[in-house]
Amino acid sequence: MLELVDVCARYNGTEVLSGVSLSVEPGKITAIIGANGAGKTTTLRCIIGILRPSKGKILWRDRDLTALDTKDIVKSGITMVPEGRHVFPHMTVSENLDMGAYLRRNIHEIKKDRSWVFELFPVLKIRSGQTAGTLSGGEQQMLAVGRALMSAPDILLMDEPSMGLAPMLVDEVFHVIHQIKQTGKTVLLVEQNAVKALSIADKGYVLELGLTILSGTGTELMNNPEVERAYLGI
Amino acid sequence: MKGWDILYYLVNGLPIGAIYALVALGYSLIYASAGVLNWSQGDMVMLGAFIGYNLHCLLGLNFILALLITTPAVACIGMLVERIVLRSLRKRSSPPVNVVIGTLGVAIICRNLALAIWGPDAQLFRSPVGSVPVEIGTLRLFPQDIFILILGIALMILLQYFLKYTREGKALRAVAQDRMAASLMGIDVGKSDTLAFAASAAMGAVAGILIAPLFFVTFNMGAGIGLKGFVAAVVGGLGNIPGAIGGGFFLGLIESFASGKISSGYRDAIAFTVLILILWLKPAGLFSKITKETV
Amino acid sequence: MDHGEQPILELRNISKRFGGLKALEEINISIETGTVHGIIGPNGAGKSTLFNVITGLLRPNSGEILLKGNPLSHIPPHRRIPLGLARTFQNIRLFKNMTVEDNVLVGQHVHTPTLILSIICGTRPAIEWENKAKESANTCLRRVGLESMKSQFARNLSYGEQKLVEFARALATEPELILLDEPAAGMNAEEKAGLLKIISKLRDDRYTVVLIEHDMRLVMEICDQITVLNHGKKIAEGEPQIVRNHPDVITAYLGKGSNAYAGTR
Amino acid sequence: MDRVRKLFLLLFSLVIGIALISVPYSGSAANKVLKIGSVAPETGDSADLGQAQRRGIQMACDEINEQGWAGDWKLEPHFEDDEGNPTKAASVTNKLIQETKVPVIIGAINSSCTLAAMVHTERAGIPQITSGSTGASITAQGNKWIFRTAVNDSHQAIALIDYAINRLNLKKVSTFTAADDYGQSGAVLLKAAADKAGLEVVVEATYNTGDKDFKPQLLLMKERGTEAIFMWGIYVEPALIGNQARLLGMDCQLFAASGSASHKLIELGGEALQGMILTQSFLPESDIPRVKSFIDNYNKRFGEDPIPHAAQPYDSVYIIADAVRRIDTTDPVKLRDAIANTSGLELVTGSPRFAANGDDVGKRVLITEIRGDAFRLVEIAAVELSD
Amino acid sequence: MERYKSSIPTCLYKLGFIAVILCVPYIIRNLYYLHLINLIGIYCLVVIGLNILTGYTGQISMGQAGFFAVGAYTSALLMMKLGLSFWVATLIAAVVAAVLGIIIAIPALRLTGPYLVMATVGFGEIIRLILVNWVPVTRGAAGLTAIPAPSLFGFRIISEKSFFYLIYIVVALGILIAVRISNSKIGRTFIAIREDELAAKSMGVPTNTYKVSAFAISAIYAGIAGSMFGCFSGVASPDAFTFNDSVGFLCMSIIGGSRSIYGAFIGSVTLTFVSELLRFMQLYRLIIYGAILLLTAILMPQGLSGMGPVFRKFSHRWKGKRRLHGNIQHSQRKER
Repeated sequence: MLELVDVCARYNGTEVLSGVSLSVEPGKITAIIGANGAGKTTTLRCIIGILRPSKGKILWRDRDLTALDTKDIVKSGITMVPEGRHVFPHMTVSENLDMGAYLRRNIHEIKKDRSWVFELFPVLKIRSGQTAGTLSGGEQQMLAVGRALMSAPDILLMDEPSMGLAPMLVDEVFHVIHQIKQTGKTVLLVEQNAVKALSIADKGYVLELGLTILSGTGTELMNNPEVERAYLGI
Repeated sequence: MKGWDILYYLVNGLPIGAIYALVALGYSLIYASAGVLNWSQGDMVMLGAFIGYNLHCLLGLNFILALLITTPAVACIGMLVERIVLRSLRKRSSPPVNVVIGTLGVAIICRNLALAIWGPDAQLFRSPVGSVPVEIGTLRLFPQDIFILILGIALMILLQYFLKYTREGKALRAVAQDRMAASLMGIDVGKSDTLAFAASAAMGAVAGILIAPLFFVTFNMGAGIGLKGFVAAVVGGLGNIPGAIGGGFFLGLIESFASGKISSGYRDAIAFTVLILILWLKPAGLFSKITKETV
Repeated sequence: MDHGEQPILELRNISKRFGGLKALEEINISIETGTVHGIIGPNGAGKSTLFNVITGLLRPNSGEILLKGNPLSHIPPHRRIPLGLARTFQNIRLFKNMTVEDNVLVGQHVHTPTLILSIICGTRPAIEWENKAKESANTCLRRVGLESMKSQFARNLSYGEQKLVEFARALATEPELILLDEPAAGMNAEEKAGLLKIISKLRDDRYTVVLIEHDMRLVMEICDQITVLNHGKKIAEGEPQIVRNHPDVITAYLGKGSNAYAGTR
Repeated sequence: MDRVRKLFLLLFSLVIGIALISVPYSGSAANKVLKIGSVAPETGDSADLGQAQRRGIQMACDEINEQGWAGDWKLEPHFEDDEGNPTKAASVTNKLIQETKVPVIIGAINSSCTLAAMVHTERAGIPQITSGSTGASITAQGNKWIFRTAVNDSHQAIALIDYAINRLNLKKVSTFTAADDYGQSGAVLLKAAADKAGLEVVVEATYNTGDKDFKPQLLLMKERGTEAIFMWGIYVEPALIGNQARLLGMDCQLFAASGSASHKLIELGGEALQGMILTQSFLPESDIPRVKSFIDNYNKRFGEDPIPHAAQPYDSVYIIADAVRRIDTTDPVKLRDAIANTSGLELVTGSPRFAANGDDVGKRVLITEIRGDAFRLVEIAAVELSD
Repeated sequence: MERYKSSIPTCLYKLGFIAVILCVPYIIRNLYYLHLINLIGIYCLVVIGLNILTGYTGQISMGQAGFFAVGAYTSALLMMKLGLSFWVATLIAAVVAAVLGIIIAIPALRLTGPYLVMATVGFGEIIRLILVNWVPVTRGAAGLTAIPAPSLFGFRIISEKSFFYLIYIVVALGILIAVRISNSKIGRTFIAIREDELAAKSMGVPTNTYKVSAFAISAIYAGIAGSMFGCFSGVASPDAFTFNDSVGFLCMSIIGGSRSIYGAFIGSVTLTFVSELLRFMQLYRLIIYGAILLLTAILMPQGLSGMGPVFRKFSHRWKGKRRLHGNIQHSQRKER
């Protein structure tokens, strides 16, 4: 459904991606793991159009995304939960969710999705009148995910959802990702926390220095010593 | 008289404060969305006043109708400024000070175009609400002042409503808070800049029409009020909407007290001194929290 | 006080909070002179915060920092440089519109007097000092192998080269202790090898290096001691071999194994 | 290499600059042409005054040329804009002298600009007539090249104060003057005249040009029981002050000097200014034929009534033309002497006569009152016009 | 400049340049142009100071006319009231301006961007309002008149020609000193602060001291220029030191290229001549002027002095040497 073919990208003059290829299948969780600086986030930025790849193709339902603007990419059904949450700090929780549904017009559908999001994250319902800046880190992460879901995406790109969260919250986040998948959504997950990510992923890719070096199902990769090597430099 | 005194200066500072607030909102809105200073904001006030004058006084149009035509017309000019000036500057990733110079160029063009079209004389814009003062105790309130306050505050509420409850308004706020995240929501950030310029110009235009009966209409009226609006916006904390409103009223009140209580000649000097001192204590404006740069 | 070799840097019970978030909690680290000390940990572990606390850009909520036995707490950041403390930044903070040489010359700032009158009159002392500064700047550039690039604008260099310029700039402050924040990030294999060489040469010259790094291979290869942080706490410390096999470290990096969802798949 | 390039660039820009400005000036070659330079703020904050001066001069020149009033001499006005900035005023004065080669200059309006221009006219030895600046320092410098056809403010101040005491029996008054050269000199003169006549000045307030809110100052005046307000400034602010005073429920007598005397004042001020007393040097509703024809022509041509800043330059052109007519040369030195000896001319603002310091002591001082939408003559002030 | 090994052609360039400068009053006989050239020299000094402050140190000032005014009034008053000589008065004026520069720099230390702009605008206005309202000393709006001419060894500098030499000797000195400062450690530190204040601090730079010094230096330049301006025009009034003048200085700085000392000269030449050349347009002059400002800001982000490399690139292209410099071209889209 989403396919990256040999994508290269430069950032500040340095080649950060030097050939990333991967494919995401519908209804599955695909994880991209790898040590810091491997190019995971950059890959997502390329897909969503914040960064323009210098080479390669990004195919989404047989359409090349590389020349499109972010807003058009979002329109075509891709959403990203950015690293570091990036909620709108001075907007209330429910306004943040509304922003997620910015491109949608069908009020009825939006309402339905909103109650679904509240079901998924009961805490957001409690906090719905609070401004997002006053939420805790975990709650903000929930909000960021909820906001992304409000755009009714076909595929959800998640960038380091567990970063900076307490271990207990990390579990919760992964639980939610799993739930999202169960509603039939496709998820492309970028994680540092390899074990966690692979434990819920159907398929995983390991990035090192801007290259996809390994791929396989979650369990396959989890048992692959190469993964540990890529992380710990053994 | 003494007790009334304070109250009097208070009442007197409010209408002009409302005008400053409207202009300051323009600066703040643009700064929030596009992150630049639009130095032609004051001349949008002037254009608003002149177009309103043309429609209301020369063509004899109803005041409300004139207001309703003028506002979108000036908003279009604001949009044009964004499209022509800001976009070109963005494309070349110019330093922010170039935006100041560029919009200053726009201001000079507007001002002198107005001079060429309408001449150098002050033009009379009769108040639509008459000039019979309302007396409360020893206080005398002037209908135009009340009108300014009411319409000004109404406009501020309208703006709040626009920002809070409309789709485009919320998008504008989102862009102001987090440009990247906003684009991830599918918001066209460029369009939002245009909107911010249009809304700012529109508010300037309303301010222009509102003060026209008090100030008369002159081609260079924009310079002074533009500067005051800028000051108000900065003191309130640029990009901060409630801050701009607060800053506007604050400046209006300081001026009222300074000229009545200390010295009318030094009024602006006093206002500026107070404001510089405030900035010294609160470098990001009166109404904003200090955020420290981190590594 | 032990009378053996005094540690060049000692952190005692350093804590730093941002609002409710505990970025650093009771950190104790002691760094020996002439060693390469690695600080590792997953993202958000508090590593850069630690550097900011050491250099004085952030004030710790509690705890003490001793440089060569002297407390640093009340010394403003720019005064810590003459004491022999230098750093690089995670997201390169070069003076982009200056030449490479000028960048490094700014590093020389505290070691050259500002002879205003002499500069204005163009007299000998100013010229001599300038030449001297340039000479030592060139030495620093030579150390990182960028002497040939000295008249280029910093912004025109590749990412890896910029990292090296930052390194050279830190060296130009004539430090005893150098804090490197992710020096290898964005470098290709070749550049990393060069970096390794530079660092080990520094160790040979009795410099002390503290580095934050994500490239484990590099860390394991060069560091004498490693401190691992996670969630603001020190979870392990010791020689690379020990750290590498420390179970907490592996968990911190790869995440905790949890099979909660395995069954549902 | 870099330095060489920069030096080159420098040289290059200099050469280009010189080349550009050295475009030869094509002056008209006809004999008997009298060029008159005009320096006035045609843009900027006092553009209204500057443009009025332009109109006055243009009209006078056209009339004189049409009627052959100056014999064979054809008048050729050259207008330069000083933007109300003394630095620009100096530049354009220089330009008029050096490039346009005018033998006489009318201008400027802001005293600061006139003073800056005078430095250059004096240096070049060119007579200069200012028809707009009233600052005392202009004619107090012993500069023999400067003449002033602007009304003498001191006479106006005395006339106003006298009127307030003798006709209206006022005791407590306030001054409210602009913080510009015109207003500041007015404030001093008013205070001096009031002190001399024994009138108590309870508030001496000032405002900056461009101010719109005068209520704080007015309130203070009200508190101190002022019976009259003497204003000194251009018409915009007095109109606002009058209005705001009425709105505050003050029914004190308003006074102003000729600087405010414009039909715009009546238009902007409306009801509030009825009964306001102003001194003027000419009256639009005058019966004097010279004045009447000027006003009619001006009105026909520009669609509005002239303000003093149009009438005084208009007269100045006549003074110059008269001088040239007498000496039949444009030699600046002779021209200066001829202007100094002007006498017997009956012009719009009076019959000009120049004192040794250059002040015109032949001006009329008319005391007028706003009644309806016009100024009405109340009396001709009996101020002693001394040389 | 000393470190620069002068080759013979460069020497010739320099000598030739000096010779041309010295001859200017004899080439340009029209005093109007000479007057403009003198004005340019004075503006140039102010803009050099502004460039050090804005271009080098990165602190935008829209109140430079304030320092300019302080210089003009201080020296004029000292000369008129105390009978001091021009040279002493100028020195004191420079000191007074510097002190004011330091005073405004203190609140400005904590301010950046628009906040700094506001503070400097406020400073300029405060100065102007004091000049207007402090009548006993400044003589109010009409200003000071008959400011005495400077004299040197009994020779009174009063004609445009003699002023030309006075002004351009000072300008040459000013440029020389500014170039030396900018090429020295101090200049380097200024740029470092502009580029990244935090990094500079981390290199041991006492950034506050340097920021204050930049204000003081720019104030000294403006003060000296103001002192000469007062004598040169013979009058000093608040009308010559308005916000518009401050903005004008900033425009000169930006258009000439604020990051170059020579840019100050280019900027003052360009804007002065442009506004004079447009005089024939009468009323439409300022419209065109505004358009020129607008276009320059858009088309030349680095000002005229930044156009050098562009010209070179073009000439390279014409020569067929399409040698693109390393990494100039990488575009980073939408970097937050």
